[in-house]
Amino acid sequence: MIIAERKPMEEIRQMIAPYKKLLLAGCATCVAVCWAGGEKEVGILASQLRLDQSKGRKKISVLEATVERQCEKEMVEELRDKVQEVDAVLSLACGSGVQTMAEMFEDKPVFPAVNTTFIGMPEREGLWVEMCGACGDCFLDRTGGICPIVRCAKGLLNGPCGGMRKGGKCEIDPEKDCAWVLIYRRLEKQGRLDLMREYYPPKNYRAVKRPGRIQAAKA
Amino acid sequence: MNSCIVAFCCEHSAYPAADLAGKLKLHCPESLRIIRVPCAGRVDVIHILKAFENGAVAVLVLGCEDGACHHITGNTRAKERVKYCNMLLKEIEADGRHVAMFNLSPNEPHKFVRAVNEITKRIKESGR
Amino acid sequence: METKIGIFLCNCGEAIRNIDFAATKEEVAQIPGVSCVNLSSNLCLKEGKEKMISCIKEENIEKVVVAACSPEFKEHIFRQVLEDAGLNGHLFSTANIREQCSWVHDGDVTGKAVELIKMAVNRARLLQPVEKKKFAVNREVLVVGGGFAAINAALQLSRVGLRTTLLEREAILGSETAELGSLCGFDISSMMSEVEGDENIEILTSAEVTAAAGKIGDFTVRIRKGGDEASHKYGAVVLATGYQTKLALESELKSDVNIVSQKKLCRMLENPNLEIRPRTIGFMFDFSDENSRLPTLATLNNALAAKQKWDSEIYVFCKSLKVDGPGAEKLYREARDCGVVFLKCEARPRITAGNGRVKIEAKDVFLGEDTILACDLLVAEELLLPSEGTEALSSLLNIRRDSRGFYQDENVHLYPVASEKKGIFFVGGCRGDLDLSRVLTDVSSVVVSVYELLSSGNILAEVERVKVDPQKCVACLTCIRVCPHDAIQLVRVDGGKEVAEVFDLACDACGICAAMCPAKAITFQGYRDEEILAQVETIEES
Amino acid sequence: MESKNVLVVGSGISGVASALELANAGVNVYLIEKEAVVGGHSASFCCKATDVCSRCSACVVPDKIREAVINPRIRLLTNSTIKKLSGDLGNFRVEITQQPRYIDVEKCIACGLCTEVCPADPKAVYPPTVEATPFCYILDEALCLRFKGEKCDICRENCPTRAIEFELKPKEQELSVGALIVATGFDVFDAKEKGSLGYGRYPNVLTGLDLEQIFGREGYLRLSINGKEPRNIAFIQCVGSRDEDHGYCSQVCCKYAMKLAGLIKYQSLDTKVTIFYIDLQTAGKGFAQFYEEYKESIRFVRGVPVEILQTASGDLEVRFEDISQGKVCRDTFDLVVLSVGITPGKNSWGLARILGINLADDGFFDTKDSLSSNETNVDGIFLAGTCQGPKDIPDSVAHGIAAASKTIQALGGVASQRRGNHRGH
Repeated sequence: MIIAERKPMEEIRQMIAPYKKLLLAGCATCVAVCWAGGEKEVGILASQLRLDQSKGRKKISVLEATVERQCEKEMVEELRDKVQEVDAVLSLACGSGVQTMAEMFEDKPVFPAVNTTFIGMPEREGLWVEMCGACGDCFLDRTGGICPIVRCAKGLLNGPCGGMRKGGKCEIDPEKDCAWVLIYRRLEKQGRLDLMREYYPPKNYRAVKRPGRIQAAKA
Repeated sequence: MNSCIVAFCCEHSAYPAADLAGKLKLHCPESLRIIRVPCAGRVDVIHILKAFENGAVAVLVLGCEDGACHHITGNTRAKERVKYCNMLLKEIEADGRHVAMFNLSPNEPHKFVRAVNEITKRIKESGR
Repeated sequence: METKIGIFLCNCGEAIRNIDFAATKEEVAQIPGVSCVNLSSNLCLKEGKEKMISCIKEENIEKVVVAACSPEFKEHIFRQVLEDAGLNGHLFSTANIREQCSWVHDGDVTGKAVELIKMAVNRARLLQPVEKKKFAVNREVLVVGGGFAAINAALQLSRVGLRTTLLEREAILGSETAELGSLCGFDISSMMSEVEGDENIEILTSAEVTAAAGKIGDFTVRIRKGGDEASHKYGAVVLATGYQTKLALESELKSDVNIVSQKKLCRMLENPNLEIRPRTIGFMFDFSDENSRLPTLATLNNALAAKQKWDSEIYVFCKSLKVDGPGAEKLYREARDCGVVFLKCEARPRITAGNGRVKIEAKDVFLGEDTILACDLLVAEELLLPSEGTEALSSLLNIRRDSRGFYQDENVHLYPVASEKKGIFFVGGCRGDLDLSRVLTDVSSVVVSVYELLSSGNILAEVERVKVDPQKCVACLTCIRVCPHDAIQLVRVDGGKEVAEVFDLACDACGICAAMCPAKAITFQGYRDEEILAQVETIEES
Repeated sequence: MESKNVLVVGSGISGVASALELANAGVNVYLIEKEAVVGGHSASFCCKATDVCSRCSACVVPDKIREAVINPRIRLLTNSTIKKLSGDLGNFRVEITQQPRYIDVEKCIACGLCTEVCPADPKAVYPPTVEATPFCYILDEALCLRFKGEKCDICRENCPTRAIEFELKPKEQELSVGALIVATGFDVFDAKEKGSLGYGRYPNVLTGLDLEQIFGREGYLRLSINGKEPRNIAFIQCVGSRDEDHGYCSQVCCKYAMKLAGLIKYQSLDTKVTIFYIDLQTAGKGFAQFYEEYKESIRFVRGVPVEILQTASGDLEVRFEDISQGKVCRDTFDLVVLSVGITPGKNSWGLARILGINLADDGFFDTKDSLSSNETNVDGIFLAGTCQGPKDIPDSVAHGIAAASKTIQALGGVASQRRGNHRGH
């Protein structure tokens, strides 16, 4: 799922400085599951903004709303009347949610309150780890299900690099396991070590058109 | 009269300790408001922030001793949330030390009074 | 239409004098939703309660607020009063105006009393009823283990009428209890025949648990026995897997024939046609593991037996004798009287073995200089460890272990035999080093605990006190991971998506899941966010 | 069916634990207690937590007492003792005498008016200790003017709930029960018997029990003579255990001494603590971590001192044999704590005669055979807690629960014999 992290208060404060009435819009799926922008976090941020006593802060009024998914036009539509009442919108959804909101309500400024970081999974409750870099050309089949682009610090396709530390740790970060050692061990377990001998040409990132568009064949 | 202190008291340890302090006639500030919760782990960050929004000067979360929680991890959860609240308050330049978690057991009324005196001392120091 | 709330004040026999009850009554009557305010001097006694019941019925009050002393000793009385008056016991909120108001402040505290009552009324307004229901439970018990504790537990459970399955990893039952039997002087053959003959006990040997799921009253355990796996249903699980010992010796000494473990010495003592008779025997314990009392008991029993059988010279090297068990001091004195020499040393003695003798160098505290003893046989120090499979089974059952790896978290509220997950119990050596009498006490404790739970075939519990709203739940598994009692599981809702569901019997109503749920999908009756925030908001009005 | 009632004698932690298990299993319980309050010794023990719980189980006691007091199946009779017993397993008849309790437990609401108005000096009616349950005021015959012949009636008039009654005679009543559980507990060893240690003569020589109650009531330790914090404390182990006339280890003294020492070190790190011991009993669940943590910061000296003398300045000079140098030497401390052990209750001999159960050679009640620690030589009478031998709180609770279990099995057995099939279905 998409993992996000709330922006530091200093940044948020600069964004909303000129505005008196705000709407805090949460999203109840991905960012809620990673404790960044769900209904609960909207309540906490709203409460913080109301309590803000830093120098020169005038009293602001904050509305709170959370929709099921902010990346769906129909769901964002439900907030239309609330958006009319306020001067600006602070969205706690991931990047696509903020942009859907900005597109639907062009007359009002929409600000992001969280940084959308990566696609990942919880290692344990409260700790999320990046797993996929969304490079558009998945080749996990050849690395035993471990993505070196994300989990190798240098993103090598034909690793491991020469600098690997003792115990299979990464040259750059001693705590981190070297991705290619993990790949080697797993392929060894599956008896597919011959994949390590194959050479993979460098990826052509220019070929990937940004922004990506996928047209479903059946629609 | 807005120097009010809200104390979330766990019904296994802090609430009976407060009652014992009552039986011993140990005085505590009149602005103390005790809210009974089944476990310190039930108190959420939003409850603490809403208490401040409603005019509380300080918030106390009182749970069982570390390792003696009836629900095993309740007091540890509460401790983590209070630390998160300290950080949230520091972010908005409010005094982070106005939220505190103390551990006590049901037969220790003096620890309850000491916790309340400690938070009152912190309020006086920060001049509110 | 506003719910009708009845307030019952109690001035504790006119003893609470620093609250002006008349003024309080007047001010509290204006709170929206309050339909009647009564003042009584002894609400918790008989006539106070009768007046309360009649008032609730006449004014047909829906929610009750009692402003009196601490709910700690009186809450159950007033809940009973509500039930007698035909109201659900949960529609009840208290304001503690005695111990936490009148007794702890000087001067007039009417203001604070009124505010405490307002807080209680704000909470009462939102309270919702919670029904109780009898949940049917499976009356079968699974006892894991085959040692002394497991067999005794199974026997006593069947005696109180509960069908038991005894699951043993080894091929035969009670393998190491044989030594224990001779060590503590009772014959286990009668016990073994009784357990085999009991048609209430099903014995599965060389079997092990491969998967476990479910909650109290409805555990599903997959058991592999000889190739095929089958899953069985149980109401409770009792773990009695005992402990294992490992010689605390440098590896090269382990192979020496003159260095034995306590068990091996036991077997040597029993075997009638033993040819060698050790002249001097050395015992050693309490150096690398200072928290176990079993090495001391084993040493004292074996030393006495060896003295009696072979009349050999016996030297015991230890740091502190652990005699905090019943009868241990008596054994220690008996051993001293018949000539066993006890040497107390601060540091661990150095051991060298060669040509059929074992040399022990140690500095005895009282003698003050190094003593070197060459003995025929050395009973080396043993470390007490949890039996194999403890780690695996505890992760299968998702239960916690203590700091030394034994079962049962070191939380004092779980003693003697409970786990933090209702329906799972621990007996005997598997939860720490217990001598024989404590094992037998554990067995009786677990029998009555299981009897209470399962004997009637159903358990009365509150229905949906903590409930997950399937619409709001996004199955993020946070609640399942944080629940200390493992009472929540993923469930498929009428064929559709999977959501979390709280198992009412296993839930201990602590509210940790309600606080952690990122989607605010868990309601905890009596302490919902709205009910707590309602009490917080009363501060603003003051 | 009368065999569904059980009498529990003594309401210490093991009696309360037995009563609770019996009540939860559907048995009606009479819980009789000779004192005016429930809880026995363990109710007055303090919590010895540093920043982590030290697993002493003292906080389990108030929880269990509260559960027992509010349990509908448990009938509590305070100030009561057994006079006579007859019958056998399944139908015992027990005569109970209840000493008059001039203040009715049901009616008293602990308002404190009676103490205010009482003319006697010192006050003849006073509140019980703080942790007491039931929290009912106590009228002391010895101090009350009315029992000295004066016509004083002030407290009865002022009592708002008419709870005070003077003309009360000891009440006799007969209970018919199916089984008995004896949980009469222990007596703390009277440290005055070891005269050379100066307990009772020197104010700064305390016992373990005194320290528990000081920490329980005030929460911190002050020297009684000058109110200052003690800087140098000694614990002396095995006072009244493992000696000539107490041939057993009381099991609890090493544990409570080390945990109190841990609490003292936690409250003020620079206080020096020394523990004089014979064999350090550090076994038991939850003790490993604690011992590791305090092994270095506490000074352990092997060998128990024999004499304590108070110097002019009020310090205490302890004479002991320093084994490392092999000669007698003196060390001065400003506070010495005698870790007193567990001794059999004084009136266990009387109760044993009434019930017909045997006493073991060390003075505790004897058990039927070495393997069973609950059954006595009389069928239907079971033992729970320290009246059968020294135990700490977790073991006493476990022993109480085990006694309840054996009682239910015995009663179950009786019920089935009546129904004619030998298996207890």
